Amino acid sequence: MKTKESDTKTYLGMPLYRPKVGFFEFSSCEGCQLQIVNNESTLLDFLSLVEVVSFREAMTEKSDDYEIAFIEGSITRDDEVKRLKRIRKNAKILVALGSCACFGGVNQLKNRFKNLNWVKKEVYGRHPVDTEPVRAVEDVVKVDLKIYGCPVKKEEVEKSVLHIALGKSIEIPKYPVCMECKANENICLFDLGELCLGPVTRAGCNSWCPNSRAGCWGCRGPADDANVEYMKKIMKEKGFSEEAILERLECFGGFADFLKRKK
Amino acid sequence: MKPELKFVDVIAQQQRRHKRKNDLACFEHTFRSEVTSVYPLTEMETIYRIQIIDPEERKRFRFIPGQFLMLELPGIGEAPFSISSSPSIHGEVELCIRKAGNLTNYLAKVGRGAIVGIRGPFGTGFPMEEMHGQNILLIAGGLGLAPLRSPIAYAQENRSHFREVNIIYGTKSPANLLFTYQYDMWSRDDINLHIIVEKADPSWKGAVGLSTDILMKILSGRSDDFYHNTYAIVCGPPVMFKFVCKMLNTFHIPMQKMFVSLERRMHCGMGKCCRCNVGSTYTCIKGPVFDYWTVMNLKEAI
Amino acid sequence: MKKTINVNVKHLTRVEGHGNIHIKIRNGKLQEAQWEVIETPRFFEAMLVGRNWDNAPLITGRICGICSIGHTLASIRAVENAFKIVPDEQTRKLRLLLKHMETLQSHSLHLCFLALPDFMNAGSVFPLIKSHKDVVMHAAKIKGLANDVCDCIGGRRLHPTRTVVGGFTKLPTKEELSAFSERLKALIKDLMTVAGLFSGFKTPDFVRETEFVSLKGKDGYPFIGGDVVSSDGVLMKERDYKKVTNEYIVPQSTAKWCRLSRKSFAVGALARVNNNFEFLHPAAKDIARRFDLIPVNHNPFMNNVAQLVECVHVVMDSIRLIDELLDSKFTDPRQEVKPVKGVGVGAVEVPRGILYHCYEFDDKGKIVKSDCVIPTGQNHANIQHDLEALAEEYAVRGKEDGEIELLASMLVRAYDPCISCSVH
Amino acid sequence: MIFRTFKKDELKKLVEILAAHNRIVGPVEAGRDKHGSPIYAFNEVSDFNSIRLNYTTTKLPAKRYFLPFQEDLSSFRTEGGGWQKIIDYNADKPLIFFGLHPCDINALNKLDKVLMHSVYPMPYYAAKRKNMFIIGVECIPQTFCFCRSMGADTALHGFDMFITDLGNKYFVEILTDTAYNFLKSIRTEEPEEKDHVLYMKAVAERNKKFTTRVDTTDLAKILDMEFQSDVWKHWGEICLSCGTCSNVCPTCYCYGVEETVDLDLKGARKTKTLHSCNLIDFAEVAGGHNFRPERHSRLKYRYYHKHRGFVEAFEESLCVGCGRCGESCLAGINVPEVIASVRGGKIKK
Ligand SMILES: Cc1cc2nc3c(=O)[nH]c(=O)nc-3n(C[C@H](O)[C@H](O)[C@H](O)COP(=O)(O)OP(=O)(O)OC[C@H]3O[C@@H](n4cnc5c(N)ncnc54)[C@H](O)[C@@H]3O)c2cc1C
Ligand code: SF4
Ligand code: SF4
Ligand code: SF4
Repeated sequence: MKTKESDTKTYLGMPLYRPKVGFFEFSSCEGCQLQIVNNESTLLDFLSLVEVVSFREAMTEKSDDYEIAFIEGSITRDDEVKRLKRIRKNAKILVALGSCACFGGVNQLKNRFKNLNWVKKEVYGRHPVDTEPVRAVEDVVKVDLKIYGCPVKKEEVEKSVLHIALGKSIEIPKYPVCMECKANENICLFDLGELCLGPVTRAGCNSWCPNSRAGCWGCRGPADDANVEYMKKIMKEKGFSEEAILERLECFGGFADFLKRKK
Repeated sequence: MKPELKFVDVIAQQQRRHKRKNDLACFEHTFRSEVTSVYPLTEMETIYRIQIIDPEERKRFRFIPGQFLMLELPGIGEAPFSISSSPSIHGEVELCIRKAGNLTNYLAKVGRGAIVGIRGPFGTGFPMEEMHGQNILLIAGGLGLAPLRSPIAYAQENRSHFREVNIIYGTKSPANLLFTYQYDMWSRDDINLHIIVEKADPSWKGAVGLSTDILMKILSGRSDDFYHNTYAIVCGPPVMFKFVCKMLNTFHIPMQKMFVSLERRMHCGMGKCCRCNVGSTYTCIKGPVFDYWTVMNLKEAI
Repeated sequence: MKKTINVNVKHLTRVEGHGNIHIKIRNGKLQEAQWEVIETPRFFEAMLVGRNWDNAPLITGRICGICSIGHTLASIRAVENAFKIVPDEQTRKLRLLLKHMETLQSHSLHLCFLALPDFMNAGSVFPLIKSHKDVVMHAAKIKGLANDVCDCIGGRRLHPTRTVVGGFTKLPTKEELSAFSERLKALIKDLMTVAGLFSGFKTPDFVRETEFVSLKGKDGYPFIGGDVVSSDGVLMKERDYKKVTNEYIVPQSTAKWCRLSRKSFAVGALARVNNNFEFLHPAAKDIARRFDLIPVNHNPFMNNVAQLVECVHVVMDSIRLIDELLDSKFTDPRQEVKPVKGVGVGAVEVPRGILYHCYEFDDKGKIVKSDCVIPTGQNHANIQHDLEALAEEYAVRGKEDGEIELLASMLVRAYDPCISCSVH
Repeated sequence: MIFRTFKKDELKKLVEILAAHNRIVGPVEAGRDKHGSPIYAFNEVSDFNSIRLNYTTTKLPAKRYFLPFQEDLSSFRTEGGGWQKIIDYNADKPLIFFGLHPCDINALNKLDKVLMHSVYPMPYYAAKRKNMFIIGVECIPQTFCFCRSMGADTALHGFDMFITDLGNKYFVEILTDTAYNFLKSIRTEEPEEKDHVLYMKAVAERNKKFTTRVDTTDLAKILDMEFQSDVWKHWGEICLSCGTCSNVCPTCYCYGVEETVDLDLKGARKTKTLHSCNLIDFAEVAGGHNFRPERHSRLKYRYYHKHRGFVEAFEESLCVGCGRCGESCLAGINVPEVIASVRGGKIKK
């Protein structure tokens, strides 16, 4: 959609940059894109900041003329690698949108099995299917910005886009979810006898899960300087099984480096 | 009587007070100001002249060299900057700003005529009057010349109050030199200006080395009278002022006569947010200008 | 008669996931009509193997962003059935309410943002924001309210956080619920406006007789659990779902296909309305009649209308559910879970049709085997056969490439396919 | 100070009368933990029966009412190149705090010193603080509190009235005329000599229950000497840098400021969010330099600020010994153990 009038938008007298954006999905549930369509109350303001030129889930027109490419999903097949590389060439800014794009998301759980053939057989029997170990977007091309979460928080996406339009830097919290959880005055999940990765997971979701009295599963990956090793020890001391702790840490792929380091 | 609490309006209450630092309303008081000129110094640094719009406020605005301001662009951010101009000009300041992050990069795009907000002045300054009748050493490294430019202006305007005045300015390379257009003017007022770069380029004809090299030359072989009656102001990166101050100390210049300006993260400028604390001293209130003795006693200062 | 027609749609837009349409007509004869699903498989069934039961709802919810609530509920039901947990009435009502709001959210997204542009000669909803602002605003309001209720009951609109095996981690407050009840009552007007708009559109006339499969209504319009019924007279237990779906693999698709009594069958809103018309809320029945949707209707394009009918039904039924919840005393939202060795199946009517989850557990509650059959997967074969028939019929009528391409795309879209979900 | 006593059932009457005309915040049960023990919190209450006067300690202090986790310092209307700044101190109604313990009252007194009685008083805090009417109650010492060591076990000022349970009646200390006038709406009596005896006994009973002690002698000096001590490394290794200790602390007030532009570009806001000195970016400056990159240096700083810096500035420490930080810390880092270790004590592994 092209509109001329908003090309003259300004902030504090400074002309605003109205980027052309494209949304592209790879192996994923498409939920992160949906989060953007799901922001009924702010959708119009959001759309006036950018020019959406490609968004297959919502529109028929498409174009290769975009400056920001939002990549949703992880990379699991060769044709995806090719498509992703082409998008990287066209885009000035490539954004990894959501946990799948940032770390492989739940999809990378299949990487647990050393034998990909077993995985294929479990689902498709003897029928041949094409698949590779799941990779995060940055394992294939350079990523300029990561927006974490499964799903992403629409406020974070909006803020990032606004900041690009304004020319303001984008800051994501470096501290863990606990900080937000306490600010929301939740009862700590550990007091309720439940597991929670809030102490090591990057904040920014406004402690979405603990607000619902559900422990954090670490979908946003580790906070800067996350003390994962000691947290594991704490969880074990609180009576949680090694397995349950591992299942959590490996669920969204964000803590893969910490799990590898241990082996 | 109904047992009902009455709302206490603190704004109405504080009207009675007049001392600015105790005035509740001063906390978020912003002087709406206009950027009246923008002059790029190097690729990274630009000098902005900023004038308070309201004439009354302009008249009342005073500061001492070494103090800083909080500069705000609504919605973009706010950050502390040393005032880099003469204290005798009221209601108009010059800030020398390096592109370093969010606000400063945005500022680089702002042109003449932009409306910005300033709060302050905050913090301690260099005790210029105390230095009257003494020798002064003004030593800057890199961007440290920005805060030093205000005491230099003071020394220039009050030249007769001081004995020997030496400016030592060192940078990485000639391309980093700030305020090159002012060097002649500074020298003219019987101020010894020494410039030194760490790495010369083919066009460079001046000295090459560290500012301590020059300092050594100036200090060696002087009389005790010189050492005892000398003040030093040192601005620059921590490593630099550490070495300079150590050297000054070996010549027995009293630590309480050496002044440095510290930089920390700041979100309020008024001793509330704690982000600037060194050990547990507020840089924004007890500093940014500290004498070297105090700095030595601060945990984690250097 | 047009002799040669080529339609090649790569990555059909305004649907969830990746699919292609190829139609080739030579000398007026259909040579090829193909519905191709090229989505990358993610292997959810393998991912779950070896993991603890509590992982299942959380992970399988990520099969699909649009119907993550449905997946979570089906998964929970499968686990609960395996562990012989019977949810109490409060939990059942809250789950149904949550389910309703997902249906409303998904149907309104499909109708007003994905399907609508086809009828208004637009490539997407974006230009309509300018030209038909009022319609878009009504639609956004419907979808927004549905999402707000999902936030409140499920914790968030997508990948819910409060729904767990055994119940809920946290309950909404009664104040929140009663506020939603008021907003839902006011929403009927918006729904009627949208209905009014759709009544002005011409539904392509195309009929191909098919078998419709859905859950069977007992004391109400069916959404969660129960028997499976088909318009061809098949009746099965939930746990025997494999006898209904009969999955098989075809070369052109990474999603598996299904069949029952004929070469293909259909699930979804139209199947539900066809099979359970009597259980619809009177207001929903009225809308159905206004659009001549009388069971059994065999025009796949009528799925759009069926969705509209269901929107009215779920809004009316949600108002009832909230009233009942408000009258009850809230009890502990969560039952204790004790893993039992065994197999459990959960069938849930999600927006696009019946969704089955099935898990086998060992005595510690670890998943030994898992299986998910997705509604769009059940529809793929039907889409393929519809496409063939449509292409043939319209080629005979002498339509142009462009028209056939649009009709074919609209046909696939009418199924509201969730392609990545069907591959998972 | 003026003293009174009143019968137990008068209390309900007092609360009900006050509730009819004012907003009341009090301790309530927010939930139960895995052992079935109640978890308390300060919340707005309208019904006397939901107040738990014999509560132990709330997990979080009543901080959100006087130092909200997040508040806008100002907002802007932006038009063209210009802008207007709008300042709101975010206080519009007085609040009655019913049931604060001495430690929480003392915490307010400490905050007053830095936020109201130092240079540049903070209007956002002052506006709320000046609109608090506080009814203190005596506490039941817990195993984790050490307020006695911090000199915060009794509140001498900073409240309007303070009640102590004497068995069949309440003993009330009245500090303000507002409180005096409020008490006119119930039946009170002049305390008799035997009430004084009972009061003294109740206080002595309570004092016997303090079990945890922290040796604060010369603490400021010892902290200075042990600045390089290895014990900090130990605590740094187990600290999660999650900020929980600051968030639950009634005296932590550090914050960060962020400016945001509204999505419609018509306005902007400057928002203050409480921060914690244990968070990684607390002392990070432009260009990425961090003055306290290691966990232990940040944790150490928290203790320095509280037990040394504040002492230097205000002659008392910035800790009331409520023990909340230690109770909430998943790594089990608590003030008594940390200070003991700095003083040369053994660290429990
Ligand atoms: C007393 C004092 C005087 C200063 N004088 C000058 C000067 O004359 N010229 C100049 O170019 N720079 C000066 N600085 C440094 C300047 O404040 C930072 O470069 C500036 O904050 C960077 O802001 P930003 O938004 O561009 O960067 P970002 O890194 O995006 O900063 C984000 C926030 O972090 C904080 N912050 C980051 N770095 C610093 C820092 N070094 N000091 C304080 N806060 C920081 C600020 O609050 C800022 O809002 C001074 C700093 C202090 C403390
Ligand atoms: S519930 Fe989780 S995020 Fe919240 S405080 Fe506890 S550990 Fe931290
Ligand atoms: S609480 Fe944890 S799992 Fe939940 S959204 Fe936040 S980061 Fe993700
Ligand atoms: S530091 Fe800990 S013990 Fe001291 S006041 Fe804060 S929370 Fe309470």
